Amino acid sequence: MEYQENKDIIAKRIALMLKSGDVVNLGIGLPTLVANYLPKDVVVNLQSENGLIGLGPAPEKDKEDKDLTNAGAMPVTILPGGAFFDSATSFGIIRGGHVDATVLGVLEVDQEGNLANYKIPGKMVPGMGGAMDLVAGSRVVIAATTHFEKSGASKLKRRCSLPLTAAHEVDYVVTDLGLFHVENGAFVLKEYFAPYTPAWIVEKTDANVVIAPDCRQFTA
Amino acid sequence: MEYQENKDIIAKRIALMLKSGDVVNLGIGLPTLVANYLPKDVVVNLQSENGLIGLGPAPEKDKEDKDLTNAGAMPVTILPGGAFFDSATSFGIIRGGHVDATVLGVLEVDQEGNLANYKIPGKMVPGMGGAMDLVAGSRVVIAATTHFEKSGASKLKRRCSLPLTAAHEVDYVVTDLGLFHVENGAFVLKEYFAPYTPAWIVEKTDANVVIAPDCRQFTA
Amino acid sequence: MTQKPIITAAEAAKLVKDGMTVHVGGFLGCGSPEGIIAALAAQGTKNLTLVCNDTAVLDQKNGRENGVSVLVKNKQFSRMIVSHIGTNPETQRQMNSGEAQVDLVPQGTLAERIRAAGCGLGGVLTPTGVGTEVEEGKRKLEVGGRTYLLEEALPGDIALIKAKKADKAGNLVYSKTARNFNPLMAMACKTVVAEVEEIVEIGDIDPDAVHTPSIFVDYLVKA
Amino acid sequence: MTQKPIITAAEAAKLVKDGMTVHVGGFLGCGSPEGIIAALAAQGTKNLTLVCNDTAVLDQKNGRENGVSVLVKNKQFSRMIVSHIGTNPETQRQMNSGEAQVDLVPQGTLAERIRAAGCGLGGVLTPTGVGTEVEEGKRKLEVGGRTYLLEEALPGDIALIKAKKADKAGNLVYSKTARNFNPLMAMACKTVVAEVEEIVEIGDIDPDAVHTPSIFVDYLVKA
Repeated sequence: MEYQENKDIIAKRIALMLKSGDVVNLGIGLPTLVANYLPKDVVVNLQSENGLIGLGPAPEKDKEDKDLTNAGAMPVTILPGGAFFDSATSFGIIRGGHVDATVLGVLEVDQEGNLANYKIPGKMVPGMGGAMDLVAGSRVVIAATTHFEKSGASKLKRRCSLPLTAAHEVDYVVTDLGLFHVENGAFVLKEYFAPYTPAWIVEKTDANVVIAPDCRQFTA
Repeated sequence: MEYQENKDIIAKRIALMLKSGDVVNLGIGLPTLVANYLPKDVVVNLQSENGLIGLGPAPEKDKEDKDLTNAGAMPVTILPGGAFFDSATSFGIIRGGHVDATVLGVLEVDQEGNLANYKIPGKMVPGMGGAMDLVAGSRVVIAATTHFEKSGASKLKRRCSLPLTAAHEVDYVVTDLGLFHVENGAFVLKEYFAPYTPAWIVEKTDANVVIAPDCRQFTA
Repeated sequence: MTQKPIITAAEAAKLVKDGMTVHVGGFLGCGSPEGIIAALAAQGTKNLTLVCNDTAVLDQKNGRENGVSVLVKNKQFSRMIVSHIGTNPETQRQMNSGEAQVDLVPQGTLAERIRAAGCGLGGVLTPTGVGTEVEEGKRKLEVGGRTYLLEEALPGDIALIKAKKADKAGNLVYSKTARNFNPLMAMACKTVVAEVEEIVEIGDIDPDAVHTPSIFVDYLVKA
Repeated sequence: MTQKPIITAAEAAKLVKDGMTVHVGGFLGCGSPEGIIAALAAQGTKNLTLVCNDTAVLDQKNGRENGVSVLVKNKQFSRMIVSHIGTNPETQRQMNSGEAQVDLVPQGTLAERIRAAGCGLGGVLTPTGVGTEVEEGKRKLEVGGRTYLLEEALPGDIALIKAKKADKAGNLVYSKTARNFNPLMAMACKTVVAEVEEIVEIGDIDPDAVHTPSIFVDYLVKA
């Protein structure tokens, strides 16, 4: 079996984890794709930590508003019924458990639910921005990541080697191989994505992967 | 010399301690009278801890707004340029040192700057409301009180016997005998009000009263 | 944005169960959800813990009663966490007789403790109360040479709040000094019911003018 | 209400003295006081400590520069207390070379530390950063069985902020996500200068719609 990177299936599967009315924060990059795959009848409230709820699609060209951006400084829109607030309120929402789900990328995630995504010492130190609060404060933390690094090493680890963004906070990891629930020091494989098999996923992941009794194949 | 209670002179003298632009909180009762004696050219910003800055005079009869009261639940108005805010912001203003002066009544005040005005154990326990924050947070704390209790005892004490509202926070005490600055464990008499004399005030006050070298008579 | 259920005051009262901690907005009755309070009085749920600025006004001589005072009179609270009870002699009586526990908290501390609960903070360090009875039993910490009390977060099971206007998504706008503790309580409780004078369509409130974003509000009651 | 002086950006820059701690509003440049920043760059004041969400955007390839990035390029900061420097490679370079000290703070912690300074709190207890490098050197406290870090207040000498609209008394209204840290910084600094796009008469802003009350603002600059 050969691994083929597939970000779309990650976004598709995560989109199905969200419910109408959920308050959701989508990180920059891959997590942002999740919004494209929400079922039509699922209306989630997207929060952007720079100070808004009700994040809408990108504006048309030349309709950009210099005062209306997302946390990545890209022009966005706000949906009817949205609201703006200051950074203390924004992180009050996040830290106070009012965000139902946060989806964010990782450099490493380990079987204890530890997440590293903000720093490679001596190399890349962009700062944690809002990531530490989002991971510590959200009710459900979903790590969205391709399963392997370019080097071929799995990003799912026994123990993170990079500085942590937060300890023991990750609930789910969705990769392009499958959906894992983090529990009791293991990545419990709940769903696998064809053409990969549970046995192959266990073999290729350098961490404690347990196949759930009710593990099933997910087809997008 | 006979003592005659005189609340007006207290309010008049305190009014002259305030400068244009000052943010001022006036407690219920005697302190409220201060607003009546502000010089015409002195525009202070009155704050009410229930959530407004720019407190105006009482409304005309039948012009009361159920949603616009002061901290004593009395109908008030707001001046042009005023603003409303929630209780956390209101006490952020108070605790954060953004109130230049707070004027409040006392049950007892002592030469260490301790103030008691919220509780007589076993008798009157209305609660401290906003008083503890106001006394702890305001830049200048002015205690406004008649000099004597009905029993004849001076309200200026060596040491408060009642539960404290705040410790070491009172800057000035203005009574109907004079104006005192609290410093180094003494009530320093800066001004006396006729017909009383500094010597008489020292004699009648059961606390360490020091006559300032530049002590002068104040005439309203 | 999704719409929030619009329920009656009686339905709102049913959400309040025996033994719950209930945050109620209002400052001496100004900005209190009077309709829900009346329904809760009629329902008679007991053994509640109240978190409120005060126990409102109960002035039987002048026939002036408002806010939570009726619930105090009904003895529906076994505990009250408030900053002021001076306008409700019945609270004072219940405190003195031991019928109810009354915890008096400085007003600014109460506001921050409620906000902390809503914002996921364990507590805040305040200078208020240092050197007074309020410091008893509390941790004291030094920061920058000044002494502070650690005041812990004060969450609730349900918030009963009052706003001037809501849209159908639950965004709230308050009126004047009726705002007070209402926006803080909206953040601090598991369930939030807002009694509002006016309900408008989604999109009718300027997103820059929203005081409480819709995500904090679970139910609306028309006043 | 009393009126606030309306000054030029150059006059505002003169209020910033060598060695001061300067809070600057904005989120990757959105909601930054660009006029005052340009004047401060021209003035060249050095040895400043910056408190800001980030060090803005410095993208020389695409010619995109905004917010405080010009001040970083000018080496006007000896220390930067920010949550993010990923869009300004020059900050990263100065950090790595030791030319400037960069303290990275979680964004929500930064917001609360600034707010705490403005609200007279010594600090707050946050769960953010527990079990990470952020906890190093900090006091840890347990509340209700959960571990929190004590994060201390972060006051400043001067705040340079941006609003959409002011009245002549200094009441401010922000626009959309350009609000961000601006209202917090307005509370946290000894001197506050607000750059605004529009100045209206006193009374023209609804007191319920004010985001920053006038008493926090010392000077206005017309953008």
